[in-house]
Amino acid sequence: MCSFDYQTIMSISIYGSSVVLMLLGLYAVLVKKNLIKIVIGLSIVDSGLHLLFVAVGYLHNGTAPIFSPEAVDKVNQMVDPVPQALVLTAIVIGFATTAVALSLVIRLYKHHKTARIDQIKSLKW
Amino acid sequence: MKRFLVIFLMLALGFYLIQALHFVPFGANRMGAPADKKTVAAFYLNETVPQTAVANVVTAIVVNYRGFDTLGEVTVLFLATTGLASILYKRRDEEETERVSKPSSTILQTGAKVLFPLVVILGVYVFVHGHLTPGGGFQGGAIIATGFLLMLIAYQKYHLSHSMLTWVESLAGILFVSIGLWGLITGGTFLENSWFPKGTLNSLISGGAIPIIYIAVGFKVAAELTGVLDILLSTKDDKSASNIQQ
Amino acid sequence: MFYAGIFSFLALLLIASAWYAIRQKDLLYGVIATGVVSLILSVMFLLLQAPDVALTEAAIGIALTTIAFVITIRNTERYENDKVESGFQNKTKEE
Amino acid sequence: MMPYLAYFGQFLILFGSVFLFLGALGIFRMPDFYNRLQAGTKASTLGVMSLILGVGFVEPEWLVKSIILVVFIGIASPLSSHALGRSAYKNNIKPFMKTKMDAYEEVSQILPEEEEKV
Repeated sequence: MCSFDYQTIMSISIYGSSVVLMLLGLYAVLVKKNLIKIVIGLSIVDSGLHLLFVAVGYLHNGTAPIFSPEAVDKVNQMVDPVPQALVLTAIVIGFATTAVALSLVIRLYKHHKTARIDQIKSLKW
Repeated sequence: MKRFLVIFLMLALGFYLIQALHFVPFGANRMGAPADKKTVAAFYLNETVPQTAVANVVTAIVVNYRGFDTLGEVTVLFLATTGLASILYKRRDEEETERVSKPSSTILQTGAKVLFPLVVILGVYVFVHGHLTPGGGFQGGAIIATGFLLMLIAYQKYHLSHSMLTWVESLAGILFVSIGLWGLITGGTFLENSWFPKGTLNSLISGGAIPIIYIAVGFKVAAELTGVLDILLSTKDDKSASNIQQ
Repeated sequence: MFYAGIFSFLALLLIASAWYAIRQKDLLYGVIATGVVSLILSVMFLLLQAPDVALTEAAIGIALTTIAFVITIRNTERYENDKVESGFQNKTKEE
Repeated sequence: MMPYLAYFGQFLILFGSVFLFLGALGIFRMPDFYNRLQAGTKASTLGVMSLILGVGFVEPEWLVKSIILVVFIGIASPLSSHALGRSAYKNNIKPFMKTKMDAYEEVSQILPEEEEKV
């Protein structure tokens, strides 16, 4: 079916691992009952998405998009800088959302004395 | 039952994701020849050095071409800090603010005192050289916040002046917006930096206003992340929580 | 071919640590496993020629996110109890 | 003169990687937490320090930065291992049963609880 050459192994490992990370995180978000586990799942979804973005921008045998004094004219070999800039902002935003979610978890725990979502029945807090 | 439903959903989603990614070969040239300037990435790669004289293309995109994006992101960070403080609000006059962490040993305190300036200098180095080497405001700000985290953990009564954090953050934000508005007045677009001398490529003073903006972003991010960690660490320990821990 | 071996090994390690982070009942171990996920991810970013992203992931993903999770676990509970009945019993015992 | 410095740097890199390997082996072989801690931090501290110094000798432009890094690691790594061991002791993790002496117990009985100084 498919011969295991360089291209196939690389695409299977990178794309496959990012897709599996996203699915694992989504599984944790949907199935788990503990609130901290849900936040862990959200951060794992974030990680998989970042890996997918950077992998789409990769160029075979490319170099990082930084001009050094020796290689000013290496434009043809540089990887795509746009997904890197997007992911750079996405990581920082991911930390901010994670911190806000964790503070909500702390607040809910202080009020209900439990961190399981099926035991938190009242909507007031 | 629910678990099997979720696993079925996962399988379907994974199938469609893999089918979509099957047509994106890994490592293939998706930009075309950059000299043609047909794609966005080729435009950035070709025009960064003549227009801005910045060696790091990612810095040029983050600060200059997509400067609005960065401004919005810094605003999101500020809003996250504010939301965190309002969620975990605790009245100051109720009692002395006490940390979650336990008192640490003398060795850790002395070592933290030695290591803290080194960590802060590393962060400042990273965001001052953001236009030449990998790094920049976000990374440097995060490293400085890590240094403050070390002090907050080692010393239980380490006092962070909140008015100082507020001042640093506000002044950095005002600097960023005012440079952008000055570009709007003189050049016609927000964050236009043609009014500033460019300098030569690969030297410390190059890139016009880009290093100044990135330094401002670094100070702002450092103040915000330090504020987040300080608020998270100074939430009071309930008795029930400590009972479960023991 | 050398890079293909490194990448497949790192991908296996990544998936294994994410699986461990989700399956583990002790939440502190799970949080450390998410830190390991971030560490491997930052090495992969470096190999994918994205040093800026690798530096950001190393500073924020490994240090700050992990410490935020640890502080939250310190403030709430450490073990995830799966059964509904045992959870209610624990609650009644406390009260 | 220059090639000898490069050879010395490569020898240092080899030396450091051997010590890193021994540290990783010690984590598998040692019986309890404290032995693993000292295998994983002492050996790998020496390994990482000599490896970074070797890189600095091979590339003479990076020598100053690598010396700064060696100083940083020389402070930070013992500090982190001290914090790990102390918190493990405070959380009542028992040492290996063949351990003959527990010096910290005697010291902590004599000394009062450590007061923090700001």
